[in-house]
Amino acid sequence: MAVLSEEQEMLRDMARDWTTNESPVAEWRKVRAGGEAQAYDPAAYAAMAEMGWTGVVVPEEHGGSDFGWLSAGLVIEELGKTLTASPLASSIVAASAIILGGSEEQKAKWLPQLAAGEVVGALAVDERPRHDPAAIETQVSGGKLTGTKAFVHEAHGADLFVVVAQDGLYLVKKGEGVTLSDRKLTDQRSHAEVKFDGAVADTLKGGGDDLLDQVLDRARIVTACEMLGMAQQVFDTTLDYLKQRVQFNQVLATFQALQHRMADLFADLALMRSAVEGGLQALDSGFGVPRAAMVAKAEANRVLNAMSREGIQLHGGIGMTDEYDVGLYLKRARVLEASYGNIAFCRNRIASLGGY
Amino acid sequence: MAVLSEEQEMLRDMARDWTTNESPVAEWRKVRAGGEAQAYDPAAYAAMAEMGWTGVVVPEEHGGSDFGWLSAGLVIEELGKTLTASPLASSIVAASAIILGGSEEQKAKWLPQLAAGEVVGALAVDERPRHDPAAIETQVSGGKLTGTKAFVHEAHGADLFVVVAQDGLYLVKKGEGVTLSDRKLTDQRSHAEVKFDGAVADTLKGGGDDLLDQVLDRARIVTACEMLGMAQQVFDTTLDYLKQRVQFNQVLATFQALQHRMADLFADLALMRSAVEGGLQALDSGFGVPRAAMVAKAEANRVLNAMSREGIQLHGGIGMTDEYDVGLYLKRARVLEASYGNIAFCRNRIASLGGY
Amino acid sequence: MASRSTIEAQDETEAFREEVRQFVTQNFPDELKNTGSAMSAVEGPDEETPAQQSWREAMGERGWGVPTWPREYGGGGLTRKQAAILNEELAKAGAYNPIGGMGVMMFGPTLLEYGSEEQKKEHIPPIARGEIRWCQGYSEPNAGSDLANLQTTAEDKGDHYLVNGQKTWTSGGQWADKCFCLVRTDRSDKHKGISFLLIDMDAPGVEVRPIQMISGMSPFCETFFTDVEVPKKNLVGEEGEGWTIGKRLLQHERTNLSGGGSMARMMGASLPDIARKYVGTDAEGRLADPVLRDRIADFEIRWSAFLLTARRAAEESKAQGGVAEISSVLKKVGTKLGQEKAELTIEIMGFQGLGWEGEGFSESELAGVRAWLFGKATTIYGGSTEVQNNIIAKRVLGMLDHQ
Amino acid sequence: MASRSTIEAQDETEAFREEVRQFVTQNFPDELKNTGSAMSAVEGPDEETPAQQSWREAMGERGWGVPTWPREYGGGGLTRKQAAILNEELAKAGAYNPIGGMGVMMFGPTLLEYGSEEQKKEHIPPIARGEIRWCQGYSEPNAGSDLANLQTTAEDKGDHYLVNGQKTWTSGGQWADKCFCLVRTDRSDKHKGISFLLIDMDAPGVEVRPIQMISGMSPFCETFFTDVEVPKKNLVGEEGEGWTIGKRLLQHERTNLSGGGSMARMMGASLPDIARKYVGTDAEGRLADPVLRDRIADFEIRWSAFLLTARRAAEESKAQGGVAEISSVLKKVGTKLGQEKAELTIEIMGFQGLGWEGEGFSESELAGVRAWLFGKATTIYGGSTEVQNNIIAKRVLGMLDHQ
Repeated sequence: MAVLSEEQEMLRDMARDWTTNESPVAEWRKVRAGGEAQAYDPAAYAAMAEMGWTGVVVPEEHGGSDFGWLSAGLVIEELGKTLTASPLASSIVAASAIILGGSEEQKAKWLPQLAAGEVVGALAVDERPRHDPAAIETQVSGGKLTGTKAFVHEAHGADLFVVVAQDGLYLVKKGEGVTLSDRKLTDQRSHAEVKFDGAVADTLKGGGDDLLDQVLDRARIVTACEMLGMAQQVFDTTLDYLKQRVQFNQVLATFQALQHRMADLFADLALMRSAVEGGLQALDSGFGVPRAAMVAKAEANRVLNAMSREGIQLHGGIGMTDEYDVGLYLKRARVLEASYGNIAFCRNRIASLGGY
Repeated sequence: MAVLSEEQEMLRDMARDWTTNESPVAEWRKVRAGGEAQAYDPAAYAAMAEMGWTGVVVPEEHGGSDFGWLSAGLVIEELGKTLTASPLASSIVAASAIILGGSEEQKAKWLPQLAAGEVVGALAVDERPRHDPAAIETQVSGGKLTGTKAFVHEAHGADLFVVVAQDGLYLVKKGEGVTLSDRKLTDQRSHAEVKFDGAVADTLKGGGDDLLDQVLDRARIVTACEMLGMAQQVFDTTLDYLKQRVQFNQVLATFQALQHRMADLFADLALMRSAVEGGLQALDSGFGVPRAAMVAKAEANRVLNAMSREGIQLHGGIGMTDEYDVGLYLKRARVLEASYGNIAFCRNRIASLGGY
Repeated sequence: MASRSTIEAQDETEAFREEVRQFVTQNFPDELKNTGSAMSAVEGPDEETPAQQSWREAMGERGWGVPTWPREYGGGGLTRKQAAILNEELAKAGAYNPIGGMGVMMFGPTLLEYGSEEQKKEHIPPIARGEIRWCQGYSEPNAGSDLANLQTTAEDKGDHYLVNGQKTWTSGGQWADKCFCLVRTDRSDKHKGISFLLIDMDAPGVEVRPIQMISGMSPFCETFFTDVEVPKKNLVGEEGEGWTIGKRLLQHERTNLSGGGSMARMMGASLPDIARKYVGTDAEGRLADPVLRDRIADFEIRWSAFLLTARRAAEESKAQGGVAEISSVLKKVGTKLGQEKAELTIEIMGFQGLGWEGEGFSESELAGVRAWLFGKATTIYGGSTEVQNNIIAKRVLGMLDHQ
Repeated sequence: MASRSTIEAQDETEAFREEVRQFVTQNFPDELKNTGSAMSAVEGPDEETPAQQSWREAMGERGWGVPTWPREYGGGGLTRKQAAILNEELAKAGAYNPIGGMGVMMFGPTLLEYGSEEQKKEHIPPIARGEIRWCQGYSEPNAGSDLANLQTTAEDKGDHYLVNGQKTWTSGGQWADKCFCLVRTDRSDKHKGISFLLIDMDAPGVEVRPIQMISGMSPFCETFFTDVEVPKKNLVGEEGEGWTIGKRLLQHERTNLSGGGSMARMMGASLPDIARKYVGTDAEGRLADPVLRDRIADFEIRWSAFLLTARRAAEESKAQGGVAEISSVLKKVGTKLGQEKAELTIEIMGFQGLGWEGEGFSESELAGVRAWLFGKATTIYGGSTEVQNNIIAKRVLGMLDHQ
């Protein structure tokens, strides 16, 4: 764990208390059973807004707390631990796009609403099943945006889309010219194909040529934070299980072969945590973000993949049942691994950034 | 172990008896201490010839036994187990080039001598430090061959080179226009840069357009056989060591973490054996050789690499000393892994053969 | 020159091949052509169409669903060679063997070995005709990998046993007619207190509750026995012999779970094909992503080595008589590779390979996802990978436990 | 606005930086510029040139070879911040710290903690000046990872101990002046029977025999003690306290073996640079082999995560006071990655990366091969990876042994 300020420790403890008491995995099961395409509890999101989480990276002048990315990451990690469904991460990234690239007018219009949780933002990037920000066909002409985004996370709950077009990023309100088709993935959360057909679009002019990269790097790091929470939880749950379950008259935790596998996972988890926190710290310092984002997402992908596989295997048959939580993490894990860059994407970009 | 004929079982037992009694690892240590560039004991090679091993794939009409490749593989595997140094594998492959591509005259001239062990053959292919049969600059003009081969195995003991030139394969006798420079590798066996400067060359016209591939596939499979013997020996030695060594008042073999690692290695070894024997059987049947050769060499590379690393680690500090044998296998392993295609080469070729 | 007996053998072979062809032509309904095998990893509800029923009955009549089982119990009585010809001809015609399941794969072979004459006469023919579905009553909630720790009791009540307890992971328990069960007849000895009992699933006191899996399917049940009366004639072997019989049955299971053939059938589309479709190719026909190409080649090499190992194991055991050691290697490696392939498949397909249900996904994409999730069970059931590692280390390599 | 005390602190910092610069200008011989660090993984014979000697003496005089050690024992007495500035300025000038070895890395810090005033006065200053070389007498032939099983005895003879036994893996034993040794003073208790003793390597009865390693080097020795008389003043701590002191020293060793900084120094040329040289690049400057490029990126990502972990561990332990748990992770992961890099390096270079000696290979190629082979020891010594796994599982994760 990174060394935290007192403020950050309070925030983390608050988030942990809330998820433990108000939003354990059972809450997600309820939402899932409800079967709404939006796939989260609006009351829970309102509670998050009330606790200030929706405005954590928004400047104070626009109604946020400006606590920074490490703070945002602490909260999202805790939400990941209990699989709390919400568009928080998605909306924070959308807000950051406006912070980075918006005009004063755009900021004044949207940031207070995003910070207050009254408006939910979402990022609409990819047009293919694999993350590929170089393959964008969406175009804007005369202020009208047209194109189809293949898998937009949290699209159902979103009011405002940050849409990637060939010539830059645009804000598009949900409404006329915007059509959603459900894309139910294994995590059973909100994903949709979003069709923009001449929808009114407001360009984000600021932020420089690499605005898209900057926004995507934030999405990657924030996604990695949720994955970190999930990996930590799978590890902790599995360790507990091994300490309780008896086989061949022995507690499983006493089998050396399992001990060494847990030691490997513990080491991997330590590396994942360092990589993810390194990404957050890079965002807060503004230094070395592109590389740090790739290291964070790549390690998150690698370790959560291994952790979710080993978590199931070490639980044995019981881990295969829907009744146990560990399988839910597996089904969310692969979705997040594929989001904003799988491991092959990350390696390719790390090499390009390294000039080789 | 493949199901053997009675003849093959006798051959295997003979080879095993001979290596165990006449050519244990201590013999290789003696050769190494001698420091000759040729790096093998001519008397040992004479003994192999006497037992008929040099002629094992040579047709009877040319003085061989024509026992076939599975038989050749059995012998080479046994030699691999005790790190017996000799140009047997190299010479068998050279003979096979003549069998596949030689004229009746060439066969009549060379095969009886190769089969009798009076002439030693070697293959001169690569001109770069990595195996790349597509990158050949050696040329022949007016029957004179000119080019430089970077790392020719068993060059010092060889009398006859099978040389790859741009337009095919050639036989070149050691002598005028042929210059060797030592290239001492970690295995301390015979390797040399061989410079051909207008050396008299005799073309191998037969065998079709893919003669080079056919010969290289034989080299790959035969190399994999030696590697199989080495991997088997490292495994057996390590298992013995674990059963004897006591730490923390427990025999190492009783530690479950080590048991499971040995189970993994045992499974890997089973796959390697199947792949290598599959290569030999493909050669004997003439069916599916290119793919079988790649599977054999790729699995040999993968498993021997892991086995040599784990062998050292499981031996602990003692495995790092020159006095113990296990390190000698590591130092030979990497040389053979790089020979005629490392794992990346094999994967690339498997994909090409599979049309993807 | 071929000898006279060789020629005769060849004639007989060809005659048999012709017999199969005629049978298929006459009996195999066209509409079933290339609809695949009825054997699946785990049995489903499987409601038969009339065509399927007619094909099953035709095959069952001949005993060709279990071609090498003895004719006297309804099997085909064929030699291995004839059975191979039967398979070849079925495949050529786009037909399949409609008779499978646990009765065929596990229970039948075990009963043929250990059952009494009466038991064989009673139970084997319906299996051979595909009329009766069996399920397995082995695992219990507190006896996962430690199977012998089972607690379900069978109390001797003179003419019957009174069975009480709970089983879990009963494959297809909700659809099965009968259950072969390990029960405890003696508490004083862990292994020798176990007996092998056959229980009717519709007997009073038997209840099943399907278990929902992460794949969304419920192919397994919890099975509860409350004062179930089981006639004594349903005891296989002697009392206390259950562990021996049960282990033998597990060998049949392991062979089926790992055998190259059935694994290969379960593997679905080839990775190069999937990658061609989802990632595309370059001008020379190579996969557009060279790194993915390398990983697929890596998989294919190891998969080839695995298939060669399965073949070698079969040849060796034929030549040397039952080398069971390698079955643990096959189980461990085959299931691992199957999982690897599934993970690679969904990775190649991106989000398109992670569909759960609803619009936007093809049937084969959705089936792939369920198979990926369900496949996580393969390294757990039938003796987990950890148990196979213990078997290899201790029984094969002689690495004993600390005394 | 900066406060007054901040400004003062900045002034002092700049003044110190200036002091270092002047010192380096005046004392660092030009011919040594960029010749690298004298600290190597394992000490060699190291015959000094006059320039090296003069630089060592200048640094030793100031105590800057051990910058944070107390001035009263010949250390630099610097703050951590000043020490960092010293390192920065040395690096800028192409200079290096010429004083290292086991005395600095392991024995010195331990003696400063556990030694008597006399012992510190006697032993620390020569270490600080780089005059005395220490070696480690821990391992024994029958006590590998089970270090506490050691058998070398020290018998109390009134004014001295009589030492008999055999040590192995004595790093640089053939070049060392003194040895810090774990010896058995009591047979009745495995751990509490161990004491920490300092032995002169030129005392009568001490013999060393270099061990030839697979890398061809002989950096370790077997050390034989036959009736060696060791004065009682050379006992560190109390009799029976050796295990506690010895473990503390191992923590220093582990930190040094795994710490991001020193590992990074050992890593040599970067993989992309090596690959550019041996494999080449395409028109866009990418490595010509895309699969290799992917593998190098994979390594670099994990290496970055490791370095971030080392940094995080340092920050955490500073903030929370000594979190030693993570040191096992660093040791285990750092050494594994180092080996991976070495294997990848020789693979990239092909046969050119497998040279043993003689013509055809550059010096750096040959050094790379030796480093690859020697590096196999890093996962064995200083507590093997298996021992680190046990520590993590038992002490950190609370997975206890079967009782």
